[in-house]
Amino acid sequence: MIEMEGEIQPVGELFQSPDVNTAREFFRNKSRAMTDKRMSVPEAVAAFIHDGDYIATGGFGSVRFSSAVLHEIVRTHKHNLGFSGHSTTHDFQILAAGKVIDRCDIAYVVGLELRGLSPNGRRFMESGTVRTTEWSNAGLGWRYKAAAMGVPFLPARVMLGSDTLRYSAGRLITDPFTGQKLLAVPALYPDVGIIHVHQADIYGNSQIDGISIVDLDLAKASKRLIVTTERLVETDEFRRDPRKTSIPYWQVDAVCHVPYGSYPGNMPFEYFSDEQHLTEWVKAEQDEECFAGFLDHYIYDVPDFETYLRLAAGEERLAELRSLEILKRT
Amino acid sequence: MIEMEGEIQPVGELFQSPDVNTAREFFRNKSRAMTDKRMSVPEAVAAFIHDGDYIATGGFGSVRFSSAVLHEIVRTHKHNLGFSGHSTTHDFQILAAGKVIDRCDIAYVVGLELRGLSPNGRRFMESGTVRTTEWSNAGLGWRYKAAAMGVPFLPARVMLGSDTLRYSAGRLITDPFTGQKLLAVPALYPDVGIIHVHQADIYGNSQIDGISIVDLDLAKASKRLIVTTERLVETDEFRRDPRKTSIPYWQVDAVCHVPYGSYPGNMPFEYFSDEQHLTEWVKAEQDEECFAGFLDHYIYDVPDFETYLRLAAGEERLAELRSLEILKRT
Amino acid sequence: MVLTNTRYSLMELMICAAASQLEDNQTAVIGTGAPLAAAMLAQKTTAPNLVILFEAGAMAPILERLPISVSGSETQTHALVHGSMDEVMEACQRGLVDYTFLGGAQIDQYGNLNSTMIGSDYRRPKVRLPGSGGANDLASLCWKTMATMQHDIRRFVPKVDFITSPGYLSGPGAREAAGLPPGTGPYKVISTLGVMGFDPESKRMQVESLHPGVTKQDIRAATGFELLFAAEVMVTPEPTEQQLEILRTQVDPDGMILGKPERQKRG
Amino acid sequence: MVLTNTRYSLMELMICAAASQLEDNQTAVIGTGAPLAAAMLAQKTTAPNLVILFEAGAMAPILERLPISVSGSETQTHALVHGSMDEVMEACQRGLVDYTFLGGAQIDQYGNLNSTMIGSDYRRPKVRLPGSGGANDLASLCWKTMATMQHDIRRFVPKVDFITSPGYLSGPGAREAAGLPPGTGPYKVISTLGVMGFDPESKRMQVESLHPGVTKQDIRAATGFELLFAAEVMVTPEPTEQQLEILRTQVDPDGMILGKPERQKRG
Repeated sequence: MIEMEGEIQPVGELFQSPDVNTAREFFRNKSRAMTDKRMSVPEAVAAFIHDGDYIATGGFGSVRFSSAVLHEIVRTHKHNLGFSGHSTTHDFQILAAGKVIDRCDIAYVVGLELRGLSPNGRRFMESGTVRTTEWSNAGLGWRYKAAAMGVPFLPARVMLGSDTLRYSAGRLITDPFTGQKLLAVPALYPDVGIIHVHQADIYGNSQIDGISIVDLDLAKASKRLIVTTERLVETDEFRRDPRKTSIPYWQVDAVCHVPYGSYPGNMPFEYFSDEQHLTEWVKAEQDEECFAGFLDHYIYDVPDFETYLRLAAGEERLAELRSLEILKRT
Repeated sequence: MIEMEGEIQPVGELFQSPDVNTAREFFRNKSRAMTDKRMSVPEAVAAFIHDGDYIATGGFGSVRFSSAVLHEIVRTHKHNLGFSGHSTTHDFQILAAGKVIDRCDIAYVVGLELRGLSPNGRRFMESGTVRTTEWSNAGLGWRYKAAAMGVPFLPARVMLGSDTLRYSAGRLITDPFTGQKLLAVPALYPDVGIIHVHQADIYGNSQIDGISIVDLDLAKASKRLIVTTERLVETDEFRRDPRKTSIPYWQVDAVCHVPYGSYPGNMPFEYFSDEQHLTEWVKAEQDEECFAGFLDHYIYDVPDFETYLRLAAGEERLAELRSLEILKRT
Repeated sequence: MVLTNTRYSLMELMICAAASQLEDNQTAVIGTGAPLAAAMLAQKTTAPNLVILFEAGAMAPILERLPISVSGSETQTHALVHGSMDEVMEACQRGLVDYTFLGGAQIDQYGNLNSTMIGSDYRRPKVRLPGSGGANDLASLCWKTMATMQHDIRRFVPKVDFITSPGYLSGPGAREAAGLPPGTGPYKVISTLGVMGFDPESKRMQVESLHPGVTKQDIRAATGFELLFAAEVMVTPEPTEQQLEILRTQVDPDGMILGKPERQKRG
Repeated sequence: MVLTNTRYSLMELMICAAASQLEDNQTAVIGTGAPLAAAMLAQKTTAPNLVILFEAGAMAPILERLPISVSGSETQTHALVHGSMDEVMEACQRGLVDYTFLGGAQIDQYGNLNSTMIGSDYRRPKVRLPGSGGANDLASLCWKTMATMQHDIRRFVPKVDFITSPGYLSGPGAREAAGLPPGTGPYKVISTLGVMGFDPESKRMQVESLHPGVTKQDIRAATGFELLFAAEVMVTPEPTEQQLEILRTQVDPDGMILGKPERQKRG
């Protein structure tokens, strides 16, 4: 479409192709077989996340995010990953700590909501080593939705007139019915989606309790999907009450059983965030040397996420975090 | 957008404006107050459905549809209504019987799925008194979704190349990212949406069990929304388990308590369809005179839906229909 | 045409022929009637893990009773997802759905289907039919489209009065030119006379098998356009006793489908 | 500037000023921090039926604890809807949301907000900030946008380094020309020095009230652009004892917000 005089010309880089026909071919060949997809986090990361892949995390920064998978990505020194920075906070902190990404769609990174800014995240993003493109939360979320719907773009009324638009990879279009000026956001098909859930069966049917943020669209948009779950349950639980099926098995490639998989984040209905540990992170980030030691201690020198849990929290603290959780099941 | 050589030029009429700014002004002024919205079906129809309005029904023809409201529309001789014929069957039969509509967006009308065709529905649609525009189920459903999302259109890959497109009011557009040819379906904001649900509170918070078809988008797209419900429940039921909130109260204008409100249709988890009575309808439709008497007997000469229920079914038959229902609550 | 056996009805033969087209571990959006009976039969025999989807929103149910409506309670028993129509249609648009089964009042050599109106003027239809429903969507978006049809000269026509659902439109390349997803289109037509596929080059309808007792002359005479014939035209396999048993006792004990007119053709 | 009283902190004054802007029976998407404290205070005083929405998906909760994150458990207590971000953003786009509350590192006379980067070159930021998050969406789609800001010369600037979230852009008519929904835009700015609105004609920031002890000179000196002043500039109402009581004992007993630096300014 031709842009009008004086309109903003977005200059941002498009990191993933929005081509729907290529995506259709991929999904055509994705197995619909109901097979046992259980594996360990290291197995899942080795099998489905490759250097150069474009990844996306579910949840919302420090809430219902897949901590275990992100630690494993850093521990195994993945590199040149693309990342969808959709309302990320501690998840971005972990990836920035490992310097595993070299390009990033940004809606929200570096920030930690009420907890301030991530010093190391800032250093990393100010170093010039990461190519970035700007979006808004809704704009980036609707990119997942476009992919989930199988269309190359969705029209939206956000980002218009702003520098967020200027440094995005969106396009200005005109509504064919009313002439209304609109933003077109391109479909985003991540190579790998990473989502932490409350319950899942061995095939990948997954239940998310509470708000779903953008995870239902992300699960559909992702070419490969790694699910980590607090609990494993029988498939019959979903067939008895399909309202529990947030993600059907045919979208899922790996099911990893990881209790406390969102630690130190908040897992609604399960446990609250470990604010002390999150504060410890930010403190450690202030000095690069000190932070290197912090990372060795908690990630590089530990064999797995379970060990990190013991080191950072321990059973007593984890029990305390359960008692601090405010949402109770009825 | 300019159409290419040899492309189909849709000639269908657009019955409702897809203008998002006008719709925004309407929704800006729609009350968000949590007030008691209970009223009788006659009160709701009198208050919210006016001659000339464009209406849309939820459910799927003979499944979870708001029979009581449709009978009232016919009984009160509403006229010149516009109608969204989205996968309609018995609901369309009732409106066609009353000859209350003069324009219709058609995805599926006249047909009764496995039950064949409606003779009276055919006569009515072949009479030339109804202006029609063609769509597909997905195309028309996405028109609700566009309105629900607050955008004037959504891109889609259906209807392309067909006469369904030719007689639609869609527009052909080009994806600004990949050049892919697409169909743009215009937002559809019905003046009145009519939806039957399982449970609702007095404010309009509503619960739909089982599949939702297109009702969640329809509820958002409708300027005014009439909800009929099998049961009235406390608001606390929704606050205790928000998964039950299919429709939040601020979208609802009227709450009518109508047990068996989907009769003679099927209400999943409650009662099965009355196939005998539905067959009676089709039989009666075969002869116009006979059908006139049938309508007097069941609609025009009865004061309300409750009387129709007694005449057409009666307590014993209603109990039988409950026993015939296959979905049980767990 | 006449079937000379008394063991099974024509409808039963068609349902079994349709069932044999459905592979295990594939996804299929199915409408009510014979196609659904075929899908249920396939699930109970050759394709136990066939994932059945209904356009109204039910996904991966375990069917207990043959549904009257694609949205009814029977479509939702033990389903993994009680979803919405947009969810199912978007899964089709995303490329996740392998098969769909349609019907229609008319079909042409390119598999274009008409279920909208009979007549020459859209504004003045001789016969008003339901319209697309989900048919156009499924024929546009699913990878392989199949149709079951009564086979006669009024239904197999040179040109359909109205293209409700796209087949190969005007021929090779036409779907892609129209913007439809590449690699999709008509796959099989299971009629009352035989099973047709489509020639990979010309995209024209081609007879692959004739039902027992049906001759090329029979099917030519019942078709309003020039039919192609596969190098080797087979005889449609007859239903096995096991298939008939399951069909009659488990799939459609009430004869909702099997009890329809075609069954009278028996003997 | 200095507040001469010891009864309340500047933060408490700002929160009460913000709360007084929220009408009953209206909808508002609120972020964490002072705005949320204001919304909770309003709900417990003047606007019991204020419908609070969170961009991450919680709708109409009854808040028990001041949330740390807009997506956390605290945002979901007794909610009517445990929805999704797209649902909330689409409600905003549809025109259902009356208010939103934002913040930023920089603001200009037209209410344009910067929360993306400080510096002259986007590719080489002096300071990389979080980016839009939901701020651009809410500033684009909600009817009335409010902001709370630390008021100093580095934050109230002639030109923001980066327009993350649109105010009135370059002035009257610019939002509509850009395609943003008509009738939307900046409504109030509640800073550490006063409460600003926007002149209906020029769309420029205009002082409506100054906090107790603050002079026009103070606020001019702390602002990098020419401020307009309302015909009658009021003094920002001081918090009532009841407001302070509720704020300190019910809204933020742990001092998550009230305990932040501003509180030290007391006395």
